[in-house]
Amino acid sequence: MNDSEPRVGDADYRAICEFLNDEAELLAERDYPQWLSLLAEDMQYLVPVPEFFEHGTARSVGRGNAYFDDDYPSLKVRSELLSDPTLTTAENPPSLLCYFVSNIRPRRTANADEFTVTSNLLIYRIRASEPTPYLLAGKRHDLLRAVAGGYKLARREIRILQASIQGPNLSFIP
Amino acid sequence: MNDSEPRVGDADYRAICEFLNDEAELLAERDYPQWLSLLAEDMQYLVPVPEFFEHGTARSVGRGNAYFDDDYPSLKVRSELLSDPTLTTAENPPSLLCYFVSNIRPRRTANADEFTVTSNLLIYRIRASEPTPYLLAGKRHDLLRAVAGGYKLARREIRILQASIQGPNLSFIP
Amino acid sequence: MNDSEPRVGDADYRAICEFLNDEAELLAERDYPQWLSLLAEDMQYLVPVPEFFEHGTARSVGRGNAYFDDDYPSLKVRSELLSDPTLTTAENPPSLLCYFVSNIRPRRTANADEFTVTSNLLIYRIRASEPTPYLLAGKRHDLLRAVAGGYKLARREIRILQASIQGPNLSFIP
Amino acid sequence: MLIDEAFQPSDIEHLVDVENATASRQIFCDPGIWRMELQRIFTRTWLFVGHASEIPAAGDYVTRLMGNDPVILVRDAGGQIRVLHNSCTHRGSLVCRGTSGNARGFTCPYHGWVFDNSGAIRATAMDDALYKKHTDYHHFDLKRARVGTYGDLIFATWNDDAISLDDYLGNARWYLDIMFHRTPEGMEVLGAPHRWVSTNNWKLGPMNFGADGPHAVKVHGPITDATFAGGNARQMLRDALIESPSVSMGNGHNGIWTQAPEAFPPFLGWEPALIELFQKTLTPEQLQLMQRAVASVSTIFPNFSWVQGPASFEPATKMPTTFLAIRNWQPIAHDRTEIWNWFLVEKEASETFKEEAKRMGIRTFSAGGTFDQDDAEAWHSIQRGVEGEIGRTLDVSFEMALAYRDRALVDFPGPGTAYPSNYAEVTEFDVLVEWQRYMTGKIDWAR
Amino acid sequence: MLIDEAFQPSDIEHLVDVENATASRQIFCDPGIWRMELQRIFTRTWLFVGHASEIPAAGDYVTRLMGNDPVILVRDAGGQIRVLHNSCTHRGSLVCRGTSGNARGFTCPYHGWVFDNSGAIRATAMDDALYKKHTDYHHFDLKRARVGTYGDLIFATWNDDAISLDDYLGNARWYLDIMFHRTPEGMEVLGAPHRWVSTNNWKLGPMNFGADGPHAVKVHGPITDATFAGGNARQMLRDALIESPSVSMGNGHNGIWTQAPEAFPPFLGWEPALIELFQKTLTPEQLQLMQRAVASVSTIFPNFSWVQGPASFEPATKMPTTFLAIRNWQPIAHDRTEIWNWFLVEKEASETFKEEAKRMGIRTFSAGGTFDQDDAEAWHSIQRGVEGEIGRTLDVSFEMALAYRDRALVDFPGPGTAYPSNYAEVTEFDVLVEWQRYMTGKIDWAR
Amino acid sequence: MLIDEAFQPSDIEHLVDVENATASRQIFCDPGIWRMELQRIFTRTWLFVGHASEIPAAGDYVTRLMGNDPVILVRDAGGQIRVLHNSCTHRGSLVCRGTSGNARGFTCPYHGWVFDNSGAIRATAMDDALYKKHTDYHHFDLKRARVGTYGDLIFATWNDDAISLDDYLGNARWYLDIMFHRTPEGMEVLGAPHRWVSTNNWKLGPMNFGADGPHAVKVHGPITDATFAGGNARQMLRDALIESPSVSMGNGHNGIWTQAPEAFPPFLGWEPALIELFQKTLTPEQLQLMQRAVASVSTIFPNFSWVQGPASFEPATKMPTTFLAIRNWQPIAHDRTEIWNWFLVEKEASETFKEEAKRMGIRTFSAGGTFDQDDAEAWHSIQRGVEGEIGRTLDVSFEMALAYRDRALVDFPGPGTAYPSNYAEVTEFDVLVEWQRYMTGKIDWAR
Ligand code: FES
Ligand code: FES
Ligand code: FES
Ligand SMILES: [Fe+3]
Ligand SMILES: [Fe+3]
Ligand SMILES: [Fe+3]
Repeated sequence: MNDSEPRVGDADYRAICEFLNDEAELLAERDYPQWLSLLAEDMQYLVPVPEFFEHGTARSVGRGNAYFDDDYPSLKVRSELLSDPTLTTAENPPSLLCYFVSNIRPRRTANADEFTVTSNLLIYRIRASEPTPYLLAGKRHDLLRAVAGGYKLARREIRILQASIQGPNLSFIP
Repeated sequence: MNDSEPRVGDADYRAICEFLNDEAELLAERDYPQWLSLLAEDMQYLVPVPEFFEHGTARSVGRGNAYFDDDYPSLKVRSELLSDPTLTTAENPPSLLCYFVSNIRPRRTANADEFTVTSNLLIYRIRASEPTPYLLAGKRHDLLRAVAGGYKLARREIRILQASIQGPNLSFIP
Repeated sequence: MNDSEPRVGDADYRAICEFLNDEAELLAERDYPQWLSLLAEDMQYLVPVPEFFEHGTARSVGRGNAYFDDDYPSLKVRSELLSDPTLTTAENPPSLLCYFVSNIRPRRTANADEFTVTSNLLIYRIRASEPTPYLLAGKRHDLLRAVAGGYKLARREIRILQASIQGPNLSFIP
Repeated sequence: MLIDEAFQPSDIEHLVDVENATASRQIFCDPGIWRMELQRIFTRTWLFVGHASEIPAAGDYVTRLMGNDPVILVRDAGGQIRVLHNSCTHRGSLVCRGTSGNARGFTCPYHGWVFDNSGAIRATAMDDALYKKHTDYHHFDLKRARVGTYGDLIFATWNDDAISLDDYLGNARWYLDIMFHRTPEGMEVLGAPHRWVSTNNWKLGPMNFGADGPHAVKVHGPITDATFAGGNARQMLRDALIESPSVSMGNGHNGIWTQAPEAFPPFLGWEPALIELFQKTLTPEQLQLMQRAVASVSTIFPNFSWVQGPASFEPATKMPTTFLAIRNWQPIAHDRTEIWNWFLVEKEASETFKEEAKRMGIRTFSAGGTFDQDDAEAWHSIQRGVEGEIGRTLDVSFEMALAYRDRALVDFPGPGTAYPSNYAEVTEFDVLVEWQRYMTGKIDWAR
Repeated sequence: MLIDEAFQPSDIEHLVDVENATASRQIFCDPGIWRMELQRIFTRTWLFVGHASEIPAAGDYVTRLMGNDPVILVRDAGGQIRVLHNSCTHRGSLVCRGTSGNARGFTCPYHGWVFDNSGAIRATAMDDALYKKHTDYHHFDLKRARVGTYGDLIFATWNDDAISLDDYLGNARWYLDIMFHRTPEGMEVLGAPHRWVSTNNWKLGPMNFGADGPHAVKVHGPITDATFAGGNARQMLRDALIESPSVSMGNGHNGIWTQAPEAFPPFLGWEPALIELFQKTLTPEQLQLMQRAVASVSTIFPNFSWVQGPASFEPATKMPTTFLAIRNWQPIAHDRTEIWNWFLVEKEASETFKEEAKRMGIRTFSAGGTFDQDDAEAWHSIQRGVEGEIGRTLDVSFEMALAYRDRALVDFPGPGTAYPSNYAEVTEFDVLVEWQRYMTGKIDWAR
Repeated sequence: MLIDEAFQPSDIEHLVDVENATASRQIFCDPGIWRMELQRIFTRTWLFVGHASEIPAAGDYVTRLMGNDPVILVRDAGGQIRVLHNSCTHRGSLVCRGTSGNARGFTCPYHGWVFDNSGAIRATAMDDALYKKHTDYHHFDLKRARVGTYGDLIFATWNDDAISLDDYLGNARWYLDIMFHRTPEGMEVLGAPHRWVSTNNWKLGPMNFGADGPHAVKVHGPITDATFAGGNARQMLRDALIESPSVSMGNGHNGIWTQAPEAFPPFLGWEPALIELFQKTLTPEQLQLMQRAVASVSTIFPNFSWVQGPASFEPATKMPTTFLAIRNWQPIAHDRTEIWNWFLVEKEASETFKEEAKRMGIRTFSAGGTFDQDDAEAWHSIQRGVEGEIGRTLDVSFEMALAYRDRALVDFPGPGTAYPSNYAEVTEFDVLVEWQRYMTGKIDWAR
């Protein structure tokens, strides 16, 4: 929760909403080169594995885990593979994706150039060989950095809810 | 439909959207004490049971029914139980929740302090003991009351679509 | 993608968002006569059939296909039938619908009166005789025309993701 | 191949070990046993289908399930209550797809055959004379189930050989009268039934309501603490459960009557005018059992149950109001049960009382109820716990019954056999003992 | 254990009562019967797999289903039409996962074995010589189904003993010629098939298209009123259906030809240039049947059907255009059917006509079509109505056939046996009579 | 009716044709065979359940599956590792619903029975004395599986007749030592297991990891090119796979050790301090096999596998780091497999190395991993390719084994039988040969 942090001005409010919607469109349409251009070079990208604890007492195994733990170079490798259907078995034909972004909540940070933004993400995915959709839901915690003419995405953590992914793969960038 | 009522000003438009997104975050994160602080003391909270009628002719059984029919005190009892996983069997471990809020439509009312707001809600829920998500969809009809520094939620009706809940329980506040 | 086109002003931004939310409400509540009043008379309405191609090489069969290919007169026929539950077998009792609209992205066009708007649509539907929901997801590409007091919807294309509709019918207007 | 033919009574017999008070977990896990239950129990015994107050006027109907068959419960033009198979005799379509309504008849959506609200065929798609020439025209009437009523409780069966509903209910009638006939006008439903799907074998519900005292402390202790004034509600509940009678009413009907501690006032949770009516309507023995009962929970075999109790969500400031929930446990799959749950209230109750009774029911025994929400998770946990290959080779235990089954109460006011504790497990197990009798063909009219 | 072994012909025989024109509802409810149908019907008879215009050039392919087996319909490098099992002979992977395309061959996604577009093995993962030493290398070719074409309609079968496609279609060819060979160049598909999943047993579709006159009035009356000019379209439809011929073409192929009332012009819904071509191409008898047919609906056994008719969504101002839809009813589960639906048009038609014919098809016979949307709900209602334990002990009725089956038309212009009404139920029932013959092994080449 | 009784060994025997190195596709398609596997294999053999580093302290537990039975892997108060059936002995409820934790015991959610963390019953819902009178109180202890450990690898079995874990692993221990005992302190898990559901029969995983050389070039060629510096990585991979040994370790345990080309440095992907420890800890023969192994992939029968290899996502600038993934292939349905996947690292590794090893694991072998994402689609394609009525009458081929099975290496450093190529298919097929032995009762202690 970042409720104690000040709300952003109207211009940033709208611009951040539009940034996230535009960004989601790039992911959904697999325009990965364009999407990479929105990332800061020090990008951190994390999708933790949910764990369930009884009685309110947590004990994680090992050092925790993540379904994705990427940085700019590894996202670049993924993007290159996912951009060309001949380079993966999973995405040949490419699966179809819809990224539903809602509950966008931008906040100022101590650093005037940086905004934290939480939002909800529901991905609806159809693979060529499977008629029923796979739904992935998560809560996104983003760090946006204001740059000339817009923002860069500097950090993203997607707290998905499903501990056991009910499908064969996540061959896309959530 | 409240289309004949006047639209709200830009400041209220944004503030109401943010209020609902912040409020959804509190529910999703189970911060029930904080959520209660957003409620008016005369809060009414209703989730009617859908019925299906043939030929456009309605005949309800008895006096209608609801899956939830709560007020402030009963929401407080629910909140206390749901806040502590040792107090319910259903939420130990706690299920994970994502509240997707969209289609927010605020309207002025005859009372300058009060706004009606309709919105859509999709709840995606994962229980510890069940890997597949439960999806609850509904149309919310809220009454918001402007107070110093924000709003209070004074009435909420969620018109869910599913007549037979396809899951074992609704051990959360939708 | 219409990213090179200029963004709309704040007033249009809000008004277009509200237009689409109000419009979705009319569809969800089956207020088809009112919904028709939002359409331009030259309305084109298209829901293409997705196809999957290997190796990035497309070869469509015939001239492509669509699950809906309507114009104003045919939408009027559909609306009349769907407005009265005694006129269809499928909607007697009427199914319940929730239209989740998000990712609204309006853009100016070369024509000052016209806006292109992309948005995401998730329809959640419950039929009287089937307890589990049907989810239809698509990416909408709309053309809005500014008129006195608002907009008219002049063209809509919904790029749904599911090639094989996993349900018995689409007896509504997506 | 009917499932029936795949199993022999000898396969089923050993699944319930009456002597040792255990049962095989297979009975919760096996889709074949579930199909057999539908055939051997649900098509042969009496099933609850609704309450007369749901269909007050001629033509009023509601749609229901009998096992996995859809039916229409309707009051016909002559006022007679009918239970009609919701399946056109032409090609089988549902003839009604709504949840409730009022109609003079039902027109099939496929070819438009018309049936009146008594189920009689009124028109086919074409010249009916063509049919009449070749067939007995009224073999096209909707199939009608045999209807039985006990007061306003409506039951039906497909079995013409079944004993009468009165005989079937037997001793249970004395208890049903406490629940449903305690005022001159009786009860009314407060709204359409809640429905939700618990992810467990259907028998867990009837057993739990048969009734399971000990789970209440573990599962419902915290909500009891939160909604009863005073600091030791959970402990008081435990004491009461341990000391209160459970009753085997016969024919598989079982339940408990949890008696309040001394400190509690009698008739807790009712308004004075109702209490007066109770006292005029019930017998002294019935009043004796009822007046201090803070929980009445029972199952009418196979899948009808009730639960009643007082509740308040502002315990410090507001006296409790008694709700009454009745329900069907519909066996929709071997591991899925659709619960149909109605709230009832005395017809003579005040408007305020009725509204509050409904709210208390909704907030406790419902998909979102503070009691049911936890039971369903426990049942889910059983289903997940027993359905493995090792799990299903094991038993479930009712062995507390070994300590109690010889300790029947001699001075109990009601009929049937009563045991001295809600913890006795005798009555819960009795549901499975009856189950075994149906499944192995030991009930002569239900073979 | 093959399902086949669990059932005996004697278990199946009585499920269709030919004499009394009824059938057991079990045939719609039982997963075991569904598996048996896949084995006894779908692996043994001719199945429609596509239209030649879908694969005009060498290398063009589309992916299809034959029963529950995935296949590739492809025009090979030499121009020959092939139907290849879409399953690598190494470990079984699909070798093609697209819906359509053009390829010289198919490379398996798992180990990269390469098959050319005739299905012949071209390369394995390693030195093929190692295989050649130990095995017959060409036993690695993709399994090929036997292909038969009737004009541009492509059928395939896995059964080498099956009679020729020509013999299999038999009398139906005369009717197929009206539908698909009425102009010199024949028909073309207008786009990739629609696919949607109706929640009912697959046989309801072929029966309905076999064809069911009476449902049209009930189910499609309102849309008929809305899209035909004049105030009494529904009544006119009813009259026409009652008076129009239904045809049993033999081998389980059945249909109806609904004749327009006098007031209608002949060849309603076609452009003049096409009508001229019809008149040049068809025989006078064929023209006689076709020219006033406002609905032509038929099933080629087991799961291929067509429907044709004129439509306009601006009836007051715009003349109707005739659409033609053809479809497969794919049996994906005992209670789920995937409908594959193509729109066709005369190759010689104008561009305007083609586009309008496509739109009229989409708006009527499709998942979102104003006709199909209602049929699917009716079929869903049948499945829900019949699958209970009581429901499945009952029958479905075709007893109108008792009034009609001895009334064959003597002066009907086409081959096969025609009956005087679309309401006769004879031809619908004939689909099940043929079904019984396959299922009980009465067809010698399909045992 | 136990599934066991429906099949006879003679039904199963022919499903694997040992002589011709083929197997029937039925083994991937049939729900009855899947149930039989659960009974004949998963309740009778040793199953991997976790790693000691997941439960370092007394009371630490994780929840796991053994076949389709839920279990708790827990270190009890005395430090002993226990595997407890996660099902209350009263009515069967899960007694623990978390994924991991620390607890002195487990309290059942339904009636509150308490078990300590050794599984012993500590309290029931009421006066335990009542039970003690009638029953052996400790027959209420949670059912305990027999536990075996090999180093920190924890296995369990329900079979008291099973041979010891040491004998069961047999030759595989020499290889397991290379993977898990190559430093004095051994390995630790880096986090909770990933879980995801691939839509294919579970055996495809163990076969692939048994191990399938040729698929790597086709499926993983592009990611290999992208993450290995130099322009011809895919070709180098192919050459290495063709020339590298595959090992049949006995008892169904099989794998490959892919040797890097000459140009590669030894011990690629480890930090120097670790390499030193390897050299001190392993034998020269083990080091000989390990030091140039760029891929080590193996299956311990039936459903435990490992994969190890060096990876870098900035190949031009960053040296690769070796990850090690171990996994269970959980047979959750005949056509669905839940993969449980852990990443391990040497306890002595630097913090930097550990973090990087984890990231390399996540980015390669996981639901979103650049290797696994493609395998899962290939396996899905197999399931879709084989499950039709025609598909399941065909075979899957391991016929490359015919060319290799007589070419065992004579100078191989490790125990068991090694073959000269990762393309040999001998070891993959050996998984099915062992499967056949269990399924037909040929293993005397597992009948
Ligand atoms: S199915 Fe009811 S009229 Fe035909
Ligand atoms: S499965 Fe096709 S190449 Fe191996
Ligand atoms: S089921 Fe565990 S205590 Fe009863
Ligand atoms: Fe309870
Ligand atoms: Fe129709
Ligand atoms: Fe692989």
